Amino acid sequence: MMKLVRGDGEIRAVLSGEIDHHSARELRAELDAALCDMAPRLLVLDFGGVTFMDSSGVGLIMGRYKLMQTFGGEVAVENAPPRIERMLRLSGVGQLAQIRPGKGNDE
Amino acid sequence: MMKLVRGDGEIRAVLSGEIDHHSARELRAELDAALCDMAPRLLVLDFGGVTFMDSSGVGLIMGRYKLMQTFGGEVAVENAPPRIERMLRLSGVGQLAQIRPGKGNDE
Amino acid sequence: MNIVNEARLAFMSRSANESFARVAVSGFFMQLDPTVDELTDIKTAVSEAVTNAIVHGYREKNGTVYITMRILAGNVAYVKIRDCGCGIADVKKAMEPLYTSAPEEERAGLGFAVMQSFMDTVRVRSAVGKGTTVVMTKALRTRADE
Amino acid sequence: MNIVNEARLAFMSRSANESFARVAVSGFFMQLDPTVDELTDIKTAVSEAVTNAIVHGYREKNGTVYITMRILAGNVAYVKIRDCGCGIADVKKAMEPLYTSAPEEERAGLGFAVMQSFMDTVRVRSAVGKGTTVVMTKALRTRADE
Ligand SMILES: Nc1ncnc2c1ncn2[C@@H]1O[C@H](COP(=O)(O)OP(=O)(O)O)[C@@H](O)[C@H]1O
Ligand SMILES: Nc1ncnc2c1ncn2[C@@H]1O[C@H](COP(=O)(O)OP(=O)(O)O)[C@@H](O)[C@H]1O
Repeated sequence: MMKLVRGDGEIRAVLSGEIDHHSARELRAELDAALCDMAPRLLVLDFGGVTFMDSSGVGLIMGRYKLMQTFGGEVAVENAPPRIERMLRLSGVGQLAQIRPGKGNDE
Repeated sequence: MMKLVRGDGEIRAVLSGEIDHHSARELRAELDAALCDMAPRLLVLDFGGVTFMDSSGVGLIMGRYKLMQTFGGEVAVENAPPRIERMLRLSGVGQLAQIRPGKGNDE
Repeated sequence: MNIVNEARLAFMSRSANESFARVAVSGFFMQLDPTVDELTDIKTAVSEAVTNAIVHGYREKNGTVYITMRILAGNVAYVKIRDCGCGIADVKKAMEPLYTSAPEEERAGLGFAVMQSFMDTVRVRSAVGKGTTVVMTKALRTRADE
Repeated sequence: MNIVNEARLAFMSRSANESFARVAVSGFFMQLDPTVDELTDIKTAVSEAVTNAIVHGYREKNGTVYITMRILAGNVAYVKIRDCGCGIADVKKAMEPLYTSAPEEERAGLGFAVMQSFMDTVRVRSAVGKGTTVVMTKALRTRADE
Protein backbone atom coordinates (compact mmCIF):
# COMPACT_ATOMS: atom_id res chain seq x y z
CA MET A 1 0.00 0.00 0.00
CA MET A 2 1.17 3.48 -0.77
CA LYS A 3 -0.02 7.04 -0.35
CA LEU A 4 1.65 9.68 -2.51
CA VAL A 5 1.96 13.21 -1.17
CA ARG A 6 3.14 15.78 -3.74
CA GLY A 7 5.02 18.76 -2.34
CA ASP A 8 7.11 21.53 -3.90
CA GLY A 9 9.53 19.66 -6.17
CA GLU A 10 9.18 16.66 -3.90
CA ILE A 11 7.16 13.48 -3.72
CA ARG A 12 6.67 11.64 -0.45
CA ALA A 13 5.61 8.01 -0.79
CA VAL A 14 4.15 6.71 2.47
CA LEU A 15 4.50 2.93 2.28
CA SER A 16 2.68 0.44 4.44
CA GLY A 17 2.12 -3.30 4.73
CA GLU A 18 4.45 -5.92 3.32
CA ILE A 19 7.06 -5.25 0.64
CA ASP A 20 7.99 -8.34 -1.34
CA HIS A 21 8.56 -9.07 -5.03
CA HIS A 22 4.81 -9.12 -5.64
CA SER A 23 3.94 -5.84 -3.98
CA ALA A 24 7.19 -4.12 -5.07
CA ARG A 25 6.15 -4.60 -8.66
CA GLU A 26 2.87 -2.80 -8.06
CA LEU A 27 4.54 -0.02 -6.06
CA ARG A 28 7.14 0.44 -8.78
CA ALA A 29 4.54 0.93 -11.53
CA GLU A 30 2.54 3.45 -9.50
CA LEU A 31 5.60 5.34 -8.27
CA ASP A 32 7.24 5.58 -11.66
CA ALA A 33 4.11 6.99 -13.24
CA ALA A 34 4.09 9.78 -10.65
CA LEU A 35 7.86 10.36 -10.88
CA CYS A 36 7.88 10.60 -14.66
CA ASP A 37 4.92 12.93 -14.53
CA MET A 38 6.44 15.36 -12.04
CA ALA A 39 10.20 14.78 -12.27
CA PRO A 40 10.72 15.96 -8.68
CA ARG A 41 14.06 16.94 -7.17
CA LEU A 42 13.48 14.65 -4.19
CA LEU A 43 11.68 11.37 -3.59
CA VAL A 44 11.11 10.53 0.06
CA LEU A 45 10.24 6.89 0.75
CA ASP A 46 8.57 6.72 4.15
CA PHE A 47 8.88 3.15 5.48
CA GLY A 48 7.15 3.94 8.80
CA GLY A 49 4.20 1.63 8.14
CA VAL A 50 6.09 -1.24 6.53
CA THR A 51 5.56 -4.46 8.50
CA PHE A 52 7.70 -6.81 6.39
CA MET A 53 10.37 -6.35 3.77
CA ASP A 54 12.65 -8.73 1.93
CA SER A 55 15.44 -7.82 -0.52
CA SER A 56 12.82 -6.76 -3.07
CA GLY A 57 12.56 -3.55 -1.04
CA VAL A 58 16.25 -2.90 -1.63
CA GLY A 59 15.71 -3.43 -5.35
CA LEU A 60 12.80 -1.00 -5.23
CA ILE A 61 15.00 1.74 -3.74
CA MET A 62 17.87 1.02 -6.17
CA GLY A 63 15.51 1.20 -9.13
CA ARG A 64 13.98 4.51 -8.02
CA TYR A 65 17.50 5.89 -7.44
CA LYS A 66 18.35 5.10 -11.05
CA LEU A 67 15.19 6.73 -12.33
CA MET A 68 15.66 9.83 -10.15
CA GLN A 69 19.22 10.14 -11.46
CA THR A 70 17.87 10.66 -14.95
CA PHE A 71 16.18 13.86 -13.66
CA GLY A 72 19.16 14.77 -11.46
CA GLY A 73 16.97 14.08 -8.40
CA GLU A 74 17.67 12.36 -5.09
CA VAL A 75 16.13 9.65 -2.95
CA ALA A 76 15.75 9.63 0.83
CA VAL A 77 14.44 6.85 3.05
CA GLU A 78 12.68 7.81 6.27
CA ASN A 79 11.22 6.13 9.33
CA ALA A 80 12.45 2.64 8.52
CA PRO A 81 11.71 0.32 11.46
CA PRO A 82 14.92 -1.02 13.08
CA ARG A 83 14.90 -4.38 11.29
CA ILE A 84 14.39 -2.82 7.89
CA GLU A 85 16.97 -0.11 8.54
CA ARG A 86 19.45 -2.88 9.37
CA MET A 87 18.76 -4.59 6.05
CA LEU A 88 19.14 -1.31 4.17
CA ARG A 89 22.48 -0.56 5.83
CA LEU A 90 23.78 -4.10 5.21
CA SER A 91 22.80 -3.89 1.55
CA GLY A 92 24.86 -0.78 0.93
CA VAL A 93 21.85 1.00 -0.55
CA GLY A 94 22.70 3.84 1.84
CA GLN A 95 25.31 4.91 -0.70
CA LEU A 96 22.56 5.64 -3.19
CA ALA A 97 19.75 6.89 -1.00
CA GLN A 98 20.05 8.95 2.13
CA ILE A 99 18.82 6.85 5.05
CA ARG A 100 17.43 9.29 7.60
CA PRO A 101 17.42 7.95 11.13
CA GLY A 102 13.94 6.56 11.80
CA LYS A 103 11.63 8.10 14.32
CA GLY A 104 10.57 4.49 14.80
CA ASN A 105 7.05 3.44 14.05
CA ASP A 106 5.83 2.46 17.45
CA GLU A 107 4.55 5.74 18.79
CA MET B 1 -5.14 -20.26 27.44
CA MET B 2 -7.09 -20.20 30.67
CA LYS B 3 -7.07 -18.41 33.98
CA LEU B 4 -8.94 -20.05 36.84
CA VAL B 5 -10.49 -17.85 39.51
CA ARG B 6 -11.80 -19.72 42.55
CA GLY B 7 -14.67 -18.08 44.42
CA ASP B 8 -17.12 -19.24 47.07
CA GLY B 9 -18.42 -22.56 45.70
CA GLU B 10 -17.70 -21.30 42.23
CA ILE B 11 -14.93 -21.55 39.65
CA ARG B 12 -14.62 -18.99 36.89
CA ALA B 13 -12.52 -20.09 33.92
CA VAL B 14 -11.44 -17.12 31.84
CA LEU B 15 -10.66 -18.53 28.40
CA SER B 16 -8.66 -16.82 25.69
CA GLY B 17 -7.15 -17.53 22.30
CA GLU B 18 -8.34 -20.27 19.98
CA ILE B 19 -10.46 -23.23 21.04
CA ASP B 20 -10.07 -26.22 18.76
CA HIS B 21 -9.69 -29.96 19.33
CA HIS B 22 -6.02 -29.51 20.24
CA SER B 23 -6.46 -26.74 22.79
CA ALA B 24 -9.78 -28.10 24.10
CA ARG B 25 -7.96 -31.24 25.20
CA GLU B 26 -5.52 -29.22 27.26
CA LEU B 27 -8.24 -27.02 28.72
CA ARG B 28 -10.28 -30.09 29.63
CA ALA B 29 -7.44 -31.72 31.59
CA GLU B 30 -6.66 -28.55 33.51
CA LEU B 31 -10.30 -27.71 34.20
CA ASP B 32 -11.26 -31.18 35.35
CA ALA B 33 -8.39 -31.32 37.81
CA ALA B 34 -9.67 -28.11 39.42
CA LEU B 35 -13.33 -29.18 39.28
CA CYS B 36 -12.68 -32.58 40.88
CA ASP B 37 -10.56 -30.92 43.52
CA MET B 38 -13.16 -28.33 44.54
CA ALA B 39 -16.48 -29.77 43.36
CA PRO B 40 -18.01 -26.29 43.01
CA ARG B 41 -21.72 -25.55 42.70
CA LEU B 42 -21.11 -23.37 39.65
CA LEU B 43 -18.63 -23.33 36.81
CA VAL B 44 -18.56 -20.10 34.84
CA LEU B 45 -16.87 -20.32 31.45
CA ASP B 46 -15.92 -16.82 30.36
CA PHE B 47 -15.47 -16.76 26.57
CA GLY B 48 -14.71 -13.03 26.42
CA GLY B 49 -11.15 -13.51 25.14
CA VAL B 50 -11.81 -16.37 22.74
CA THR B 51 -10.80 -15.40 19.19
CA PHE B 52 -11.74 -18.64 17.41
CA MET B 53 -13.87 -21.64 18.26
CA ASP B 54 -14.99 -24.67 16.31
CA SER B 55 -17.38 -27.39 17.48
CA SER B 56 -14.72 -28.67 19.89
CA GLY B 57 -15.77 -25.77 22.12
CA VAL B 58 -19.31 -27.13 22.21
CA GLY B 59 -17.91 -30.54 23.19
CA LEU B 60 -15.91 -28.88 25.93
CA ILE B 61 -19.03 -27.30 27.44
CA MET B 62 -21.04 -30.53 27.11
CA GLY B 63 -18.30 -32.51 28.81
CA ARG B 64 -18.02 -30.08 31.72
CA TYR B 65 -21.80 -30.12 32.06
CA LYS B 66 -21.69 -33.90 32.50
CA LEU B 67 -18.93 -33.68 35.08
CA MET B 68 -20.66 -30.88 37.02
CA GLN B 69 -23.84 -32.97 37.07
CA THR B 70 -22.03 -35.61 39.09
CA PHE B 71 -21.59 -32.99 41.87
CA GLY B 72 -25.05 -31.55 41.28
CA GLY B 73 -23.42 -28.36 39.98
CA GLU B 74 -24.24 -26.06 37.08
CA VAL B 75 -22.45 -24.51 34.14
CA ALA B 76 -22.83 -20.98 32.81
CA VAL B 77 -21.26 -19.41 29.74
CA GLU B 78 -20.49 -15.70 29.80
CA ASN B 79 -19.25 -13.02 27.44
CA ALA B 80 -19.27 -15.16 24.30
CA PRO B 81 -18.50 -12.98 21.26
CA PRO B 82 -21.47 -12.82 18.84
CA ARG B 83 -20.14 -15.45 16.42
CA ILE B 84 -19.45 -17.93 19.18
CA GLU B 85 -22.74 -17.24 20.92
CA ARG B 86 -24.47 -18.01 17.61
CA MET B 87 -22.70 -21.37 17.39
CA LEU B 88 -23.62 -22.19 20.99
CA ARG B 89 -27.30 -21.37 20.41
CA LEU B 90 -27.40 -23.38 17.17
CA SER B 91 -25.82 -26.38 18.87
CA GLY B 92 -28.50 -26.57 21.53
CA VAL B 93 -25.89 -26.55 24.28
CA GLY B 94 -27.95 -23.74 25.83
CA GLN B 95 -30.21 -26.46 27.21
CA LEU B 96 -27.33 -27.74 29.33
CA ALA B 97 -25.47 -24.58 30.21
CA GLN B 98 -26.96 -21.19 30.90
CA ILE B 99 -25.77 -18.81 28.18
CA ARG B 100 -25.64 -15.38 29.74
CA PRO B 101 -25.94 -12.55 27.25
CA GLY B 102 -22.42 -11.40 26.39
CA LYS B 103 -21.21 -7.97 27.32
CA GLY B 104 -19.29 -8.38 24.07
CA ASN B 105 -15.52 -8.41 24.07
CA ASP B 106 -14.82 -5.26 22.15
CA GLU B 107 -14.83 -2.66 24.88
CA MET C 1 -13.95 -25.20 -13.25
CA ASN C 2 -11.54 -22.43 -14.06
CA ILE C 3 -8.64 -22.61 -11.58
CA VAL C 4 -7.14 -19.19 -10.94
CA ASN C 5 -4.70 -20.31 -8.26
CA GLU C 6 -3.96 -23.52 -6.41
CA ALA C 7 -1.94 -24.67 -3.44
CA ARG C 8 -1.63 -28.07 -1.85
CA LEU C 9 -0.75 -28.94 1.69
CA ALA C 10 0.18 -32.25 3.33
CA PHE C 11 0.90 -32.63 7.01
CA MET C 12 1.21 -35.17 9.80
CA SER C 13 -2.02 -36.01 11.60
CA ARG C 14 -1.06 -34.30 14.84
CA SER C 15 -3.53 -32.09 16.62
CA ALA C 16 -0.94 -29.29 16.75
CA ASN C 17 -1.39 -29.01 12.99
CA GLU C 18 -5.05 -28.05 13.27
CA SER C 19 -4.15 -24.42 13.87
CA PHE C 20 -1.47 -24.61 11.18
CA ALA C 21 -4.06 -25.77 8.66
CA ARG C 22 -6.30 -22.83 9.54
CA VAL C 23 -3.47 -20.33 9.19
CA ALA C 24 -2.31 -21.77 5.87
CA VAL C 25 -5.79 -21.88 4.40
CA SER C 26 -6.62 -18.34 5.45
CA GLY C 27 -3.22 -17.17 4.14
CA PHE C 28 -4.13 -18.58 0.76
CA PHE C 29 -7.63 -17.09 0.56
CA MET C 30 -6.42 -13.66 1.69
CA GLN C 31 -5.83 -13.07 -2.01
CA LEU C 32 -9.59 -12.92 -2.47
CA ASP C 33 -9.70 -10.01 -0.03
CA PRO C 34 -12.42 -11.73 2.01
CA THR C 35 -14.34 -10.14 4.85
CA VAL C 36 -13.33 -11.20 8.36
CA ASP C 37 -16.55 -13.20 8.64
CA GLU C 38 -16.03 -15.01 5.34
CA LEU C 39 -12.50 -15.95 6.35
CA THR C 40 -13.66 -17.17 9.76
CA ASP C 41 -16.37 -19.26 8.11
CA ILE C 42 -13.76 -21.00 5.95
CA LYS C 43 -11.33 -21.42 8.86
CA THR C 44 -14.03 -22.97 11.01
CA ALA C 45 -15.17 -25.40 8.31
CA VAL C 46 -11.55 -26.41 7.60
CA SER C 47 -10.89 -26.86 11.30
CA GLU C 48 -13.82 -29.29 11.52
CA ALA C 49 -12.76 -31.35 8.52
CA VAL C 50 -9.09 -31.49 9.55
CA THR C 51 -10.03 -32.46 13.10
CA ASN C 52 -12.24 -35.22 11.72
CA ALA C 53 -9.37 -36.58 9.63
CA ILE C 54 -7.07 -36.63 12.66
CA VAL C 55 -9.56 -37.83 15.28
CA HIS C 56 -11.81 -40.15 13.28
CA GLY C 57 -9.95 -40.93 10.06
CA TYR C 58 -6.60 -41.76 11.64
CA ARG C 59 -7.88 -42.26 15.21
CA GLU C 60 -4.98 -40.15 16.44
CA LYS C 61 -2.48 -42.54 14.84
CA ASN C 62 0.18 -41.55 12.32
CA GLY C 63 -1.13 -40.50 8.96
CA THR C 64 -1.08 -37.65 6.50
CA VAL C 65 -3.81 -35.09 5.96
CA TYR C 66 -4.03 -33.54 2.47
CA ILE C 67 -5.57 -30.19 1.66
CA THR C 68 -6.07 -28.72 -1.80
CA MET C 69 -7.04 -25.05 -1.95
CA ARG C 70 -8.18 -23.35 -5.10
CA ILE C 71 -9.42 -20.03 -6.19
CA LEU C 72 -12.00 -20.58 -8.90
CA ALA C 73 -13.19 -18.01 -11.41
CA GLY C 74 -15.90 -15.81 -9.91
CA ASN C 75 -14.28 -15.33 -6.49
CA VAL C 76 -15.02 -18.86 -5.33
CA ALA C 77 -12.97 -20.49 -2.58
CA TYR C 78 -12.57 -24.27 -2.99
CA VAL C 79 -11.06 -26.53 -0.29
CA LYS C 80 -10.60 -30.27 -0.39
CA ILE C 81 -9.58 -32.12 2.79
CA ARG C 82 -8.56 -35.73 2.33
CA ASP C 83 -7.35 -38.54 4.58
CA CYS C 84 -6.39 -42.15 3.92
CA GLY C 85 -7.89 -43.28 7.20
CA CYS C 86 -10.65 -45.66 8.23
CA GLY C 87 -13.41 -44.17 6.08
CA ILE C 88 -17.11 -43.77 6.88
CA ALA C 89 -19.56 -46.66 6.41
CA ASP C 90 -22.73 -44.55 6.38
CA VAL C 91 -22.05 -40.99 5.24
CA LYS C 92 -25.68 -39.96 5.46
CA LYS C 93 -25.90 -40.96 9.11
CA ALA C 94 -22.49 -39.44 9.87
CA MET C 95 -23.71 -36.10 8.57
CA GLU C 96 -26.73 -35.97 10.85
CA PRO C 97 -26.37 -33.18 13.41
CA LEU C 98 -25.35 -34.46 16.86
CA TYR C 99 -24.32 -37.87 15.55
CA THR C 100 -20.83 -38.77 16.71
CA SER C 101 -18.97 -42.05 17.00
CA ALA C 102 -16.59 -40.55 19.55
CA PRO C 103 -18.55 -39.07 22.46
CA GLU C 104 -15.77 -40.18 24.82
CA GLU C 105 -13.50 -37.80 22.94
CA GLU C 106 -16.07 -35.09 23.67
CA ARG C 107 -16.90 -34.64 20.01
CA ALA C 108 -20.23 -32.85 19.76
CA GLY C 109 -21.37 -34.43 16.51
CA LEU C 110 -21.59 -31.01 14.91
CA GLY C 111 -18.60 -31.01 12.55
CA PHE C 112 -20.52 -31.65 9.35
CA ALA C 113 -23.36 -29.36 10.47
CA VAL C 114 -20.87 -26.54 10.97
CA MET C 115 -19.28 -27.16 7.57
CA GLN C 116 -22.69 -27.07 5.94
CA SER C 117 -23.82 -23.93 7.68
CA PHE C 118 -20.61 -21.99 6.97
CA MET C 119 -19.89 -23.07 3.39
CA ASP C 120 -22.06 -22.98 0.26
CA THR C 121 -21.50 -26.59 -0.77
CA VAL C 122 -20.14 -29.63 1.11
CA ARG C 123 -19.55 -32.95 -0.66
CA VAL C 124 -18.31 -36.03 1.17
CA ARG C 125 -16.87 -39.13 -0.48
CA SER C 126 -15.69 -42.00 1.67
CA ALA C 127 -14.75 -45.65 1.42
CA VAL C 128 -14.26 -47.89 4.43
CA GLY C 129 -10.60 -48.74 4.86
CA LYS C 130 -9.61 -46.27 2.15
CA GLY C 131 -10.32 -42.84 3.51
CA THR C 132 -12.50 -39.77 3.31
CA THR C 133 -12.58 -36.68 1.10
CA VAL C 134 -14.53 -33.55 1.90
CA VAL C 135 -14.88 -30.88 -0.80
CA MET C 136 -16.28 -27.50 0.14
CA THR C 137 -16.84 -24.30 -1.79
CA LYS C 138 -17.89 -20.81 -0.86
CA ALA C 139 -18.49 -17.87 -3.18
CA LEU C 140 -17.11 -14.70 -1.63
CA ARG C 141 -18.73 -11.35 -2.05
CA THR C 142 -16.48 -9.20 -4.20
CA ARG C 143 -15.30 -6.17 -2.34
CA ALA C 144 -12.89 -5.07 -5.04
CA ASP C 145 -14.46 -3.50 -8.12
CA GLU C 146 -13.38 -6.21 -10.53
CA MET D 1 17.59 -36.12 12.01
CA ASN D 2 14.70 -36.68 14.34
CA ILE D 3 11.53 -35.28 12.72
CA VAL D 4 9.05 -34.08 15.32
CA ASN D 5 6.54 -32.66 12.85
CA GLU D 6 6.38 -32.16 9.10
CA ALA D 7 4.22 -30.36 6.57
CA ARG D 8 4.57 -30.03 2.84
CA LEU D 9 3.28 -27.32 0.58
CA ALA D 10 3.02 -27.08 -3.19
CA PHE D 11 1.73 -24.05 -5.02
CA MET D 12 1.61 -22.37 -8.40
CA SER D 13 4.53 -20.09 -9.20
CA ARG D 14 2.52 -16.89 -9.01
CA SER D 15 3.89 -13.90 -7.18
CA ALA D 16 0.65 -13.63 -5.18
CA ASN D 17 1.73 -16.86 -3.47
CA GLU D 18 4.86 -15.30 -1.98
CA SER D 19 2.88 -13.90 0.94
CA PHE D 20 0.92 -17.14 1.22
CA ALA D 21 4.18 -19.08 1.59
CA ARG D 22 5.30 -16.77 4.38
CA VAL D 23 2.01 -17.09 6.23
CA ALA D 24 1.97 -20.89 5.90
CA VAL D 25 5.56 -21.30 7.03
CA SER D 26 5.14 -19.04 10.02
CA GLY D 27 1.89 -20.79 10.89
CA PHE D 28 3.78 -24.07 11.02
CA PHE D 29 6.69 -22.83 13.13
CA MET D 30 4.38 -21.07 15.61
CA GLN D 31 4.37 -24.43 17.38
CA LEU D 32 7.95 -23.77 18.41
CA ASP D 33 6.79 -20.62 20.21
CA PRO D 34 9.42 -18.53 18.43
CA THR D 35 10.22 -14.92 19.20
CA VAL D 36 8.88 -12.34 16.75
CA ASP D 37 12.42 -11.80 15.46
CA GLU D 38 13.07 -15.51 14.91
CA LEU D 39 9.83 -15.84 13.00
CA THR D 40 10.59 -12.78 10.88
CA ASP D 41 14.04 -14.19 10.10
CA ILE D 42 12.49 -17.40 8.80
CA LYS D 43 9.77 -15.56 6.89
CA THR D 44 12.32 -13.31 5.22
CA ALA D 45 14.58 -16.19 4.20
CA VAL D 46 11.60 -18.15 2.83
CA SER D 47 10.37 -15.09 0.96
CA GLU D 48 13.78 -14.83 -0.77
CA ALA D 49 13.93 -18.48 -1.77
CA VAL D 50 10.33 -18.60 -2.98
CA THR D 51 10.78 -15.40 -4.98
CA ASN D 52 13.90 -16.89 -6.57
CA ALA D 53 11.99 -20.01 -7.59
CA ILE D 54 9.25 -17.89 -9.19
CA VAL D 55 11.42 -15.18 -10.76
CA HIS D 56 14.57 -17.09 -11.70
CA GLY D 57 13.66 -20.77 -11.60
CA TYR D 58 10.43 -20.52 -13.56
CA ARG D 59 11.08 -17.07 -15.11
CA GLU D 60 7.54 -16.11 -14.16
CA LYS D 61 6.15 -18.99 -16.26
CA ASN D 62 3.87 -21.73 -14.95
CA GLY D 63 5.46 -24.10 -12.51
CA THR D 64 5.09 -25.50 -9.03
CA VAL D 65 7.05 -24.45 -5.96
CA TYR D 66 7.50 -27.10 -3.24
CA ILE D 67 8.16 -26.38 0.41
CA THR D 68 8.90 -28.95 3.10
CA MET D 69 8.84 -27.70 6.68
CA ARG D 70 10.05 -29.74 9.59
CA ILE D 71 10.50 -29.38 13.26
CA LEU D 72 13.61 -31.29 14.25
CA ALA D 73 14.51 -32.45 17.74
CA GLY D 74 16.17 -29.67 19.71
CA ASN D 75 13.84 -26.87 18.60
CA VAL D 76 15.28 -26.68 15.10
CA ALA D 77 13.28 -25.23 12.21
CA TYR D 78 14.02 -26.86 8.85
CA VAL D 79 12.71 -25.52 5.51
CA LYS D 80 13.32 -26.88 2.05
CA ILE D 81 12.26 -24.82 -0.99
CA ARG D 82 12.40 -26.63 -4.31
CA ASP D 83 11.61 -25.76 -7.92
CA CYS D 84 11.83 -27.74 -11.16
CA GLY D 85 12.93 -24.67 -13.07
CA CYS D 86 15.98 -23.68 -15.10
CA GLY D 87 18.59 -24.42 -12.44
CA ILE D 88 21.81 -22.54 -11.64
CA ALA D 89 25.00 -23.16 -13.62
CA ASP D 90 27.41 -21.68 -11.08
CA VAL D 91 26.00 -21.83 -7.57
CA LYS D 92 29.10 -20.29 -5.99
CA LYS D 93 28.86 -17.21 -8.18
CA ALA D 94 25.08 -17.00 -7.74
CA MET D 95 25.56 -16.84 -3.98
CA GLU D 96 27.92 -13.87 -4.10
CA PRO D 97 26.29 -10.81 -2.58
CA LEU D 98 25.01 -8.33 -5.19
CA TYR D 99 25.26 -10.84 -8.02
CA THR D 100 22.00 -11.03 -9.94
CA SER D 101 21.11 -12.29 -13.38
CA ALA D 102 17.95 -10.17 -13.40
CA PRO D 103 18.84 -6.53 -12.77
CA GLU D 104 16.07 -5.47 -15.17
CA GLU D 105 13.64 -7.13 -12.75
CA GLU D 106 15.14 -4.90 -10.05
CA ARG D 107 16.51 -7.85 -8.15
CA ALA D 108 19.20 -6.62 -5.77
CA GLY D 109 21.34 -9.75 -5.81
CA LEU D 110 20.89 -10.10 -2.06
CA GLY D 111 18.56 -13.08 -1.79
CA PHE D 112 21.17 -15.66 -0.82
CA ALA D 113 22.97 -13.15 1.39
CA VAL D 114 19.75 -12.53 3.31
CA MET D 115 19.08 -16.27 3.67
CA GLN D 116 22.60 -16.77 5.01
CA SER D 117 22.43 -13.91 7.46
CA PHE D 118 19.01 -14.86 8.87
CA MET D 119 19.33 -18.65 9.03
CA ASP D 120 21.95 -20.88 10.67
CA THR D 121 22.63 -23.06 7.65
CA VAL D 122 21.83 -22.66 3.94
CA ARG D 123 22.54 -25.44 1.43
CA VAL D 124 21.88 -25.05 -2.28
CA ARG D 125 21.72 -27.91 -4.78
CA SER D 126 20.97 -27.15 -8.40
CA ALA D 127 21.18 -28.75 -11.82
CA VAL D 128 20.76 -26.83 -15.05
CA GLY D 129 17.45 -27.70 -16.68
CA LYS D 130 16.36 -29.72 -13.66
CA GLY D 131 15.82 -27.22 -10.87
CA THR D 132 17.06 -25.87 -7.58
CA THR D 133 16.70 -26.92 -3.96
CA VAL D 134 17.50 -24.68 -1.01
CA VAL D 135 17.62 -26.25 2.47
CA MET D 136 17.81 -23.98 5.48
CA THR D 137 17.82 -24.60 9.21
CA LYS D 138 17.64 -22.40 12.25
CA ALA D 139 17.84 -23.44 15.88
CA LEU D 140 15.38 -21.45 17.95
CA ARG D 141 16.05 -20.36 21.49
CA THR D 142 13.70 -22.29 23.75
CA ARG D 143 11.37 -19.99 25.61
CA ALA D 144 9.25 -22.74 27.05
CA ASP D 145 10.81 -24.70 29.91
CA GLU D 146 11.02 -27.98 28.08
N1 LIG E 1 -12.53 -38.11 8.13
C1 LIG E 1 -13.33 -39.02 8.75
N2 LIG E 1 -12.94 -40.31 8.82
C2 LIG E 1 -13.73 -41.23 9.44
N3 LIG E 1 -14.91 -40.91 10.02
C3 LIG E 1 -15.35 -39.65 9.98
C4 LIG E 1 -14.57 -38.64 9.35
N4 LIG E 1 -15.24 -37.48 9.46
C5 LIG E 1 -16.38 -37.76 10.12
N5 LIG E 1 -16.45 -39.06 10.44
C6 LIG E 1 -17.56 -39.74 11.15
O1 LIG E 1 -18.69 -38.89 11.11
C7 LIG E 1 -19.13 -38.60 12.44
C8 LIG E 1 -19.74 -37.23 12.51
O2 LIG E 1 -18.77 -36.25 12.23
P1 LIG E 1 -18.99 -34.75 12.74
O3 LIG E 1 -20.34 -34.27 12.30
O4 LIG E 1 -17.84 -33.95 12.28
O5 LIG E 1 -19.03 -34.84 14.31
P2 LIG E 1 -17.86 -35.17 15.35
O6 LIG E 1 -16.54 -34.94 14.70
O7 LIG E 1 -18.11 -34.22 16.46
O8 LIG E 1 -18.03 -36.60 15.75
C9 LIG E 1 -17.89 -38.78 13.29
O9 LIG E 1 -18.21 -39.02 14.64
C10 LIG E 1 -17.25 -39.99 12.61
O10 LIG E 1 -17.86 -41.18 12.99
N1 LIG F 1 15.70 -20.98 -7.84
C1 LIG F 1 16.59 -20.46 -8.73
N2 LIG F 1 16.59 -20.89 -10.01
C2 LIG F 1 17.45 -20.38 -10.91
N3 LIG F 1 18.36 -19.43 -10.62
C3 LIG F 1 18.41 -18.97 -9.37
C4 LIG F 1 17.53 -19.45 -8.35
N4 LIG F 1 17.84 -18.82 -7.21
C5 LIG F 1 18.84 -17.98 -7.48
N5 LIG F 1 19.21 -18.06 -8.77
C6 LIG F 1 20.29 -17.31 -9.43
O1 LIG F 1 21.13 -16.76 -8.43
C7 LIG F 1 21.19 -15.35 -8.55
C8 LIG F 1 21.37 -14.70 -7.20
O2 LIG F 1 20.24 -14.92 -6.40
P1 LIG F 1 19.94 -13.96 -5.17
O3 LIG F 1 21.16 -13.83 -4.32
O4 LIG F 1 18.72 -14.46 -4.52
O5 LIG F 1 19.69 -12.53 -5.83
P2 LIG F 1 18.47 -12.02 -6.73
O6 LIG F 1 17.31 -12.91 -6.55
O7 LIG F 1 18.21 -10.64 -6.22
O8 LIG F 1 18.95 -12.04 -8.14
C9 LIG F 1 19.92 -14.96 -9.28
O9 LIG F 1 20.02 -13.72 -9.92
C10 LIG F 1 19.77 -16.13 -10.25
O10 LIG F 1 20.61 -15.98 -11.35
